[in-house]
Amino acid sequence: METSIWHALLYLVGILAFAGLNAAYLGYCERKGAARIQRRSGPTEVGYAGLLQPLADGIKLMSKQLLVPKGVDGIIFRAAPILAMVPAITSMAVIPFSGNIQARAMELSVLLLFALAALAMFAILLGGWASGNKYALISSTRAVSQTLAYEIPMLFTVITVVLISGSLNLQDIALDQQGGFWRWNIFRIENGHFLTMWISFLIFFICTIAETNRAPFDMAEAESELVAGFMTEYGSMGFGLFMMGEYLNIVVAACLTTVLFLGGWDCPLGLIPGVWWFLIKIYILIFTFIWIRWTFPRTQIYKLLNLNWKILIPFSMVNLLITAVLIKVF
Amino acid sequence: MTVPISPRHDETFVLNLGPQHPATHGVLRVKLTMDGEYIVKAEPVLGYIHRMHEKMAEAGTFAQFMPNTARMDYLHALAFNHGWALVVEKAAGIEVPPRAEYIRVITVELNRIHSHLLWWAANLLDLGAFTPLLYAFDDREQVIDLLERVTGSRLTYSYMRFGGVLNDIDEDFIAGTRAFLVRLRERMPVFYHDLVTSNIIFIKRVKDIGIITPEMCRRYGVTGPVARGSGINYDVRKDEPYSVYPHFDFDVPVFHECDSMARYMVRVQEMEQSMRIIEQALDALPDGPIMAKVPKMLKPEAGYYYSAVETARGLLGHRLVCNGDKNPYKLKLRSPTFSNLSLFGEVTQGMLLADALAFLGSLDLVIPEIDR
Amino acid sequence: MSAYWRDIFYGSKSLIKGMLITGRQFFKPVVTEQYPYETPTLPPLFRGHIELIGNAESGLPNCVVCMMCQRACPSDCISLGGKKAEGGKGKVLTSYILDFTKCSLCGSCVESCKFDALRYSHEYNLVSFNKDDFIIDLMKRLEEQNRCKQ
Amino acid sequence: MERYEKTRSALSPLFPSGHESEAVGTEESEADSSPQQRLPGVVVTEYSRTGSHLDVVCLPDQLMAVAGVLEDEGFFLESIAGVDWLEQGQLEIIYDFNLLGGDQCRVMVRTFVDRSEPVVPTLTGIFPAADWHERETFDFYGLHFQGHPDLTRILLPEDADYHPLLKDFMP
Repeated sequence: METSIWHALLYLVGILAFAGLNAAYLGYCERKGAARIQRRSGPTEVGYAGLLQPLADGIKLMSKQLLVPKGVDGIIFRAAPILAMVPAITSMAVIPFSGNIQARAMELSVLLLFALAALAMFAILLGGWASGNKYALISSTRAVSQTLAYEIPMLFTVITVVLISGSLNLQDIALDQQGGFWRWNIFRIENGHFLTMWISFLIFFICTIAETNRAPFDMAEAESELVAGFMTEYGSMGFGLFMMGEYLNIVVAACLTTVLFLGGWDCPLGLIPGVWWFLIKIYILIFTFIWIRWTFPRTQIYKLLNLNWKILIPFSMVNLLITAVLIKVF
Repeated sequence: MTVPISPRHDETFVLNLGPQHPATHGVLRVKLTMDGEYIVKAEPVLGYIHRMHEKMAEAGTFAQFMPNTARMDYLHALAFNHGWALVVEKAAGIEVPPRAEYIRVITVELNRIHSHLLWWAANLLDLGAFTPLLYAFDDREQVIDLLERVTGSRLTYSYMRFGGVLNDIDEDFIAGTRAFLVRLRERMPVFYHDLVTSNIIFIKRVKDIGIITPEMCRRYGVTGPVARGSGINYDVRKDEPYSVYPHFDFDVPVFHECDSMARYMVRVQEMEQSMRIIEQALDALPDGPIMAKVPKMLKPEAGYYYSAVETARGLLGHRLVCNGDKNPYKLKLRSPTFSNLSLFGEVTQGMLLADALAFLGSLDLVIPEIDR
Repeated sequence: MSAYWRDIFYGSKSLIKGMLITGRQFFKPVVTEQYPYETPTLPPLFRGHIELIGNAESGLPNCVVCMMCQRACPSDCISLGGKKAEGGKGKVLTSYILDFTKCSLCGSCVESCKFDALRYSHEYNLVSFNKDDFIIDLMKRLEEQNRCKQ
Repeated sequence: MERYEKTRSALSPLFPSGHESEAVGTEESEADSSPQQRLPGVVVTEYSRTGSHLDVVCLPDQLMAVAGVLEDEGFFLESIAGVDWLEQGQLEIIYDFNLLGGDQCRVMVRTFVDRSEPVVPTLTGIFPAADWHERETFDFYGLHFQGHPDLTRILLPEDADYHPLLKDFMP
């Protein structure tokens, strides 16, 4: 793919717009979705059905003062919320939205994505550390131990996908799954991969919830224990950026799940593929995120690590083994 | 699950939980000495909403204290009303007409369901689940509407009077209550048991958390659902019957696991027993007056009086000392959660912060009642 | 080991069950009341702050200034004034001030009234920036009600 | 044998002077409005009227012994209440004991101290429940519980210098 300055600018604007829109409106969707699940109506006042609510929230957050508590490291404190946004937006550069919509096709895009995902945890660590608040400190240590633990099964399941496709390039992985849902990694009939891949998908999905710090694994936020965790001391747009970063991480996680397991932009029946299929799939996944969040109680940090070390890691390792055997046998 | 730890005191830090904290449901402060996420020492600090109700009781007449009683335990206000009415009736020797006593029991039990529903909701909120809260509030709203219809207010009822109750109940209320019981029985298995009780995350959070042994209950004077979750079969309604409770056939749920799950199960099953009591009371509701003939100004004989009632949180005792005057000479309120909370420090030693808060939720605290 | 598999099996089942319940609720209508657009219907016994009852014919308050309500009040929020009735016996009410900031809506005053002079209003929109707005002159309120009736 | 009979016979060795065996209804001191002070002893009271089965009056020194007997009998401490008898210049402390299930027996233990020297032994060593109740009584009456591990304010602010439930306290 040829890279010109116009191409780069176009994608820069496009990705920023996509990211901004998602960050703003996923908050709205979350509130509406939660409200419907709880038989309420959610935001209704600003605009038709409350559609301008994110705008109002944004104006409110931006017009407030960013309070920097006394005695904290001001630079790190201010940098942390920005750092929460950057990896998520950067990740979007390598995500193939369709066969020809991708900012930058890279050979090792899977690796890059996981490197950036680990960086998102870094923002929480810095924010919690720099706040000079005990709740925030506990929260950031929780976030680190959680993310580190969940990288392992996540990478194990990704390796199964990489084994099947034989590539670390997201574009290739998606192209490999074109032609109907029976070719998607999760249901892949070829070589009998569907036997193990749905388990891989489940493990991967659970890990993405944990990686993005979403309920029921929102140990870092845990509002009934740690007040607001690493965000306790943040107000105004500092808080806003953390929230937006959280939603962007969800979008990236959903994109990644779609590419790795759900055939990317492929139509389920193998008819007309296109970017709309990609969007439909990621929003169904995002809805599931919201749905899960508003159904379950929160786990507890040690139960969470137990789940990881006792269930997810053994299962993902066995899964990897079986997948490798299947590839070898057939 | 408590993990034995040997804290290094140079590495502990103090964490102030409250007085404003989402998990304390009011203004309780707990001073925690922490070693990482483990609690080394927990000291509850009380008194942030202390209003000296006992002095107010001494300052006014017996009847003038009635509105105060509802403001201590705002979730089971009618039981506090009932307790105060009973002790004064005992002191003054007032006979309450049976219809009034039945109405008292019906409203108190409805209020108990309301209190347990709200506890259920708040406990789930402590565990991080928000949706069950609103499902429970949906049901709770029905109870409040029913009680508002008969008492005239929604939370702090001041409904009882010495010798009876303020208003009579009508056919609409009876029909509404029966409809509510049907509705709650329908929703119970789905919204309470399927969604929460059998949920694996919930079970893992509450099972074997916050073990209170029966011996500990006795030493600390723990009563109510907390004691019954520790295998102590003690319910004032059964063991020291007051009002018309002996007329009804109901069970006292007792669980022997001593953990948060046991306390949860006790409360959920108590709601069912309360529904049984209400049904029987509605079926057997006698006719007659709702107020006894009571002198305008009560002047009970000098003496010591004690009366206990079972609120949603445990034994509420009124120790009343009269000197023959129109004011109580001394009133001591023995509130259940004051004693129930006193074991918090001992139980939470070596617990994780998250578990300690789940345990705090399972104690069902109402702070104004602790602080009085 | 069997507990391990049982946990996984029943655990997943309970999670799916929970999600189906909330999923079903997603498509059901809302149960909340959209407050400013819908207002609640208050039950007849609703205890708002008190107000005076006017005589059906004259519109004057039924109160005979016996002071029972003032004495019954636990928080001293009622103060009323009266003067000797012209000509006849008894007293006429001249002022009835309710200090609603201290009132706990217990209803002792209404109960103590033997002359059918007090009742609960059905007012619940009680918001103000000014504390003085809650020191309510019930005589004025009754006059306004009389004016509205005419 | 009724539970309260059993408890009474367990308690009576503590009061050897012979005042303990008064029958029901002979509480001649109930009528006047003085502190219902009798000589130390155990009295059976009418449960339906007063709400307790036994009324034990003891000297502050006997308190530990009485509590020890009740602990052995399986009682728990329900509440501690202070009463200020201003005219007589005395403070009274009422301990309510109860049984957790099984039989029904409520025991009221009372003791009197001088208002000028309000010192009683603590029961925290026997009943941990006494800890907070005694702190509360100290808070409200200034009663000093000797041997209490942490006798500080519990409900009132820690810098308060008054004891509001004393009858001569004016806010």
